[in-house]
Amino acid sequence: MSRILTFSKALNEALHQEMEQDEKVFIIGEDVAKMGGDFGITSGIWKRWPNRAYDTALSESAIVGLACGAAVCGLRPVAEVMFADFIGVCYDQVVNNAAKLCYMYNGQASAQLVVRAVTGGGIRCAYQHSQCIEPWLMNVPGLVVVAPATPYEAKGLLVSAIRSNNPVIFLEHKGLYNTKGEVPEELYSLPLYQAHLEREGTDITLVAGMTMLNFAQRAADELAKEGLSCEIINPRTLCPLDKDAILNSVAKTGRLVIIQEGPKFMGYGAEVGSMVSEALFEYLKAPIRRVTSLDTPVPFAPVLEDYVLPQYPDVLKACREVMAF
Amino acid sequence: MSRILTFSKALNEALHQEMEQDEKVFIIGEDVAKMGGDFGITSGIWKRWPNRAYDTALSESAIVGLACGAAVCGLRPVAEVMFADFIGVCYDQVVNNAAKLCYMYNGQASAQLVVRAVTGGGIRCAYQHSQCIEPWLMNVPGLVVVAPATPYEAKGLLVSAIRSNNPVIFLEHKGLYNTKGEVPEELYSLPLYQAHLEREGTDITLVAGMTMLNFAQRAADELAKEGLSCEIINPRTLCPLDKDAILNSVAKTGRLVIIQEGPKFMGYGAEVGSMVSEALFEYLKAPIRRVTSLDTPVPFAPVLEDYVLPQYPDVLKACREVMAF
Amino acid sequence: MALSKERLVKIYEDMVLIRRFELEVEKYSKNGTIPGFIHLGVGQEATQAGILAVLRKTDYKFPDHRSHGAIVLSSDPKDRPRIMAEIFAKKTGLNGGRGGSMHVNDLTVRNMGFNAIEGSVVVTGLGTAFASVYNHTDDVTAIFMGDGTLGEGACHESLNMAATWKLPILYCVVNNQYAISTPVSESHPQKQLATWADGYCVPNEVVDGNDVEAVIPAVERATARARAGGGPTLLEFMTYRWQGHFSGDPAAYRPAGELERWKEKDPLKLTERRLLSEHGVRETDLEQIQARVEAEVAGYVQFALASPDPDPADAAKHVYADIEVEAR
Amino acid sequence: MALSKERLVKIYEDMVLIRRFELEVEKYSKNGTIPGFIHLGVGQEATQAGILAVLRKTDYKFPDHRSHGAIVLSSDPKDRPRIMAEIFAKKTGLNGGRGGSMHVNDLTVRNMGFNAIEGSVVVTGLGTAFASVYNHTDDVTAIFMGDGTLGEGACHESLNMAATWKLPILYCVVNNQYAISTPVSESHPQKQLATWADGYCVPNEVVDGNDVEAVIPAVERATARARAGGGPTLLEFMTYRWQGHFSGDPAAYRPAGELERWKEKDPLKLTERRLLSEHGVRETDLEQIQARVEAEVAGYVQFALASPDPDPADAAKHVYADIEVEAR
Ligand SMILES: Cc1ncc(C[n+]2csc(CCOP(=O)(O)OP(=O)(O)O)c2C)c(N)n1
Ligand SMILES: Cc1ncc(C[n+]2csc(CCOP(=O)(O)OP(=O)(O)O)c2C)c(N)n1
Ligand SMILES: [Mg+2]
Ligand SMILES: [Mg+2]
Repeated sequence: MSRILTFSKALNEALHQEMEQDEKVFIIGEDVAKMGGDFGITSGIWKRWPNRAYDTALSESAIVGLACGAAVCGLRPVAEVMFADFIGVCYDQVVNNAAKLCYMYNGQASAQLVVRAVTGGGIRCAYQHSQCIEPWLMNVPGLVVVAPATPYEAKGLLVSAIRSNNPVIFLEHKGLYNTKGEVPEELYSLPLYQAHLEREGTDITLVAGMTMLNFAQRAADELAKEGLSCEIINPRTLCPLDKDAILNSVAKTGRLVIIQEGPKFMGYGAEVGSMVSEALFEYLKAPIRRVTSLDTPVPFAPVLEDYVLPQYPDVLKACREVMAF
Repeated sequence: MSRILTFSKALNEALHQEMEQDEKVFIIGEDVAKMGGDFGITSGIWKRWPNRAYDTALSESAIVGLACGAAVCGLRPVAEVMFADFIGVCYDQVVNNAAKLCYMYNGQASAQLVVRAVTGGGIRCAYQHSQCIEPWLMNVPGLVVVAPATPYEAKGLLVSAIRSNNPVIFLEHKGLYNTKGEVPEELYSLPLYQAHLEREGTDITLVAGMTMLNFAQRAADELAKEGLSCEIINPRTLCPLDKDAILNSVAKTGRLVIIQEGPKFMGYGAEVGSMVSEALFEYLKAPIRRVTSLDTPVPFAPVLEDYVLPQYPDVLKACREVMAF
Repeated sequence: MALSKERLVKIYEDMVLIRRFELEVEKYSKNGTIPGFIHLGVGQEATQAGILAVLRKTDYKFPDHRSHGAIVLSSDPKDRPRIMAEIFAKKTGLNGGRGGSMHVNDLTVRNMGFNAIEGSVVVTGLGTAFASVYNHTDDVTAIFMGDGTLGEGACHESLNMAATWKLPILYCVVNNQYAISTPVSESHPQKQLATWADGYCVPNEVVDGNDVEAVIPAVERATARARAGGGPTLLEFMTYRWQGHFSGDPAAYRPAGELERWKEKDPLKLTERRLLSEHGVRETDLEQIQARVEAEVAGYVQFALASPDPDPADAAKHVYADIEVEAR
Repeated sequence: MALSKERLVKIYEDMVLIRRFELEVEKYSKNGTIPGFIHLGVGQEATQAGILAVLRKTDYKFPDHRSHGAIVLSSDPKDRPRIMAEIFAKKTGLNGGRGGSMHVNDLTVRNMGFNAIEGSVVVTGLGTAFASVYNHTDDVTAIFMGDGTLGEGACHESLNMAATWKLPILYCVVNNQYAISTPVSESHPQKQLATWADGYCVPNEVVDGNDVEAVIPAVERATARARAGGGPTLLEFMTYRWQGHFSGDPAAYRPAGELERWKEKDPLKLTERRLLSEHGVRETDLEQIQARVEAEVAGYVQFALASPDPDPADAAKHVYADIEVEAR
């Protein structure tokens, strides 16, 4: 039976249901236990499992380090570092420890943990609370970076992240927490490393995840009125990326527009674009386009932040240009 | 008057000459003063300027944080973090502080500092002493990432890095320290943000920096025997990247092979490839090729590390494939 | 030694200014005029005003996320409306509206601004203190940091280096009992956080953060030591934030009665009582001060409300010191 | 209380094994057979052997970069040749040659291995200790860390959390006087590093790291406290490394005579004297032990030399627990 839930509630439900069925799962982070998390994602867990929910000091390296050690002992830590920008202070634990433990242990053990973090801009929190930090983590073999776009994905992918034997950085876009969607009551999981074909189309492939998926869907609707057929691919897992899903789509449409929040230069769209242009050189009917943020920090004032972030009209413009080429 | 110097000595000379002409310059880091640095790059400085050379505890966040604060006060810190992999422990200071200070201060002040770090593989030091960490830093607006390939560049670019009012991450590839080349005795600087056209050619553009430049040159010589003319672009500054230099070259040759150490996925070659394929869609005669490391950590055993790192024959193969397309 | 009447009156006015400023900010944050998150310092006025009363204009000041008061007091009065404008995200803001509540900096008075990563300025402050020594000046560096922030590894690297090199730093640990919802006792092992500095042989004091007459002498001792080359001092100011962590936080994690008990220790009331009983100040004098400050802050708000939004294209400025990035 | 003759003889043999092992490693590193960097523990045998003599197989052990000895002693004798083979970068190495000197791990005896980022395992160790508590076992976590490593912020986050939660951790601070070229006094403010733990209300001791009869009781006290739920202990072992930081480092930074003074405190000689004078052991007994160990280690080297290189393609294995990455 499925009902309409918010993205936040879907995440919360995933945590409750996984805590229920695997006692090796525990949560740890700042204010995640008694208060239920800064954004309420872990609410109710401490009440039900007081010995499996831990509030910590402001010590992100300790949080992730502890999670690594506990994971190697067979536990399944779900750590929260609040804003993803804070991964900066525990970056070493993520890229030099968690990411490499499976390799260092020859597969005998691995950092089977989840680090939940709130990514992205839009709520006027400026420089160090608004970044899309995905690219910080995508050139690091051993890491898995997951980025759900809907409540349904939020629950199903978080469940898979918790069950995964790899270190998963689970990115929750703050702009999605209050979005609503159908979510099955029962426990289910969605596969990692698989993109989702959101919509079939024949003229342009739009690659877009998290909040950008909404831009893609709006654009597809609007362009449909102009007789243009967009196919939409939502990566779901940013790294390792489901290359085939993207390649199969572009092989069909011959056109690609990547919609990505965060600075353009070295954003994940760069890899998508290179990968596609290398593999589908003869299939491409037009240059690939990337719709992204400007290459600047994220400022506070709404008019400034909006100027920096990708805007919906940019998507339409890019699609029309690609078609007009 | 110029003589043959090693890459290491060229760096050391740049530091001495800049220390001489600007008393606001000081060096700080682990073992950089009395011992002259783990790799000897700062040798002799503490003897001449005991009050401008500081050995620190193992505290990379404090080293970079101190450099940020001192820089904002008008000093010009040259910090060393030894192996670039260690940037993990001070990553926050680099990406959330140094990179953003100019923006946060509305240009009134900035983190006019240099962070020197030893990057790359090849000396059998395994997982956390062998990484090419450039991509960790290239999606961070405000940062400058410089990567010299020759002794001449090492001196001229380090001088510019020290004089720059931006935070410069200065990457020294451990495989280059003992390489020799012509270096003018007098103080000179080479421009930041400008790639260098190493060799003119008409058939293929090779983009390669640091140790990979040598691969490119060897390949160009060898392919010349087959009547193939390679143009070689050495980026020198990886970020902000000299896009025009690369675009002008590929517009001419129509073919691009990027040679980059470090994992392929989300390596800097991804941005170069996307940027070129977007801008030069109609000029490209063949798919772009990236010669890179495998998407794995860097292991210890020579046979394993060599398997992971890009190999010279890979370059020839890529070039021939691009031509044969 | 007690403060002179003049000084105490002045500082009372400073505290009233902070209280007033915060309540106005709260009002316009609650009604949606001010974007983003807001952290209020109501209840902590004595700590902020006391510290700023001792610091010089040339001392380096690192506020934290709950330091509107310290920021206002550090700036030249003529610039204070621009602080409100910054919080209101306006073009006339001290930073052109690009920073907002957590990021107001003013280099003209060496308010170095806050980097919203807790613990970050604690190491950045090493650099300003280092510069004072390097340049042979006696300017000190004062770093505001909460009790929770003490959990960050950066704090250790900073205290360790400052102690080893005897850098002129004041670690102003504002212990308001909580880090968001987490009480100090659940994140730190010490009875008093100040004793943490014992592990680094750094002089430290526990100070009643609600009593300016306790705050000021402690800060004077610490600054004197620092200026004389005696190195860093860690001061733990015991105080309490009346509102939740951010404006809007119901603070359900607080035990019943706790807030009320602390309100009895209201730093403003405490000083008022002293002024009335010990310094022969009259109720009407206090009312005049309050009225003057109220008008003053109302002026800030008017200025902020009347100010234009920033020019969007300014968002692309100052990414680098020397080169422009692509704008729209 | 002094150790029994049997126990002291056994530990003497352990120390001889470490010394022998290190000298062989040095030889094959110097002649280029062993690739990469090597950090030797000659001079620190009593600290390593003493700690390992107390720890159980089920205790979690985090060696550091100078811990060949602890690694060898923690492993089952039958696996010890494979440790040498790992250092020699061979397929038969405990980790298939992918890790080498700094990264030997052996999960069968809970040697969790070292992550070459100083300070990293100090927080990873929180997790193994946490798991012991979570699973209601009394296994302790022992973390080797040098004096220099104490500068890392991670150490603060670890000690703070371990102290607050009373986690069963032994912080084994091996104070060998230097971090590469930098003497302790230039990077830390304390006279004794152990007192750093006072700032966290964590019990701590300064121990003669060259005397197993001082090391063992101290470690026994600390492990007993940890197993009983008494929380962490920090032990500072005073010792000295005879060679440079890495094999090849001339260690020019050492004042003349320092090494010689420490050699007089040679942990092996100290124990030999005790065995001869207090336990009636004969010179010939000691020579037998030395000969036996020499043959033993020679066997490790033979095994390593005779072993094949890894299969190159193995380099692409185990990047992820469940999926393969592209190989050549
Ligand atoms: C590195 C980092 N971790 C977490 C946060 C989120 N955060 C902001 S304020 C805060 C609580 C700080 O508590 P404290 O230091 O006591 O200051 P207070 O809010 O009580 O004034 C937290 C956890 C952050 N900004 N930076
Ligand atoms: C984060 C980090 N910084 C620096 C280094 C480089 N490094 C390796 S060992 C070492 C010195 C460590 O000294 P100490 O902790 O006293 O151990 P010792 O070598 O004396 O046994 C340094 C600086 C590192 N590996 N990791
Ligand atoms: Mg607090
Ligand atoms: Mg040492």
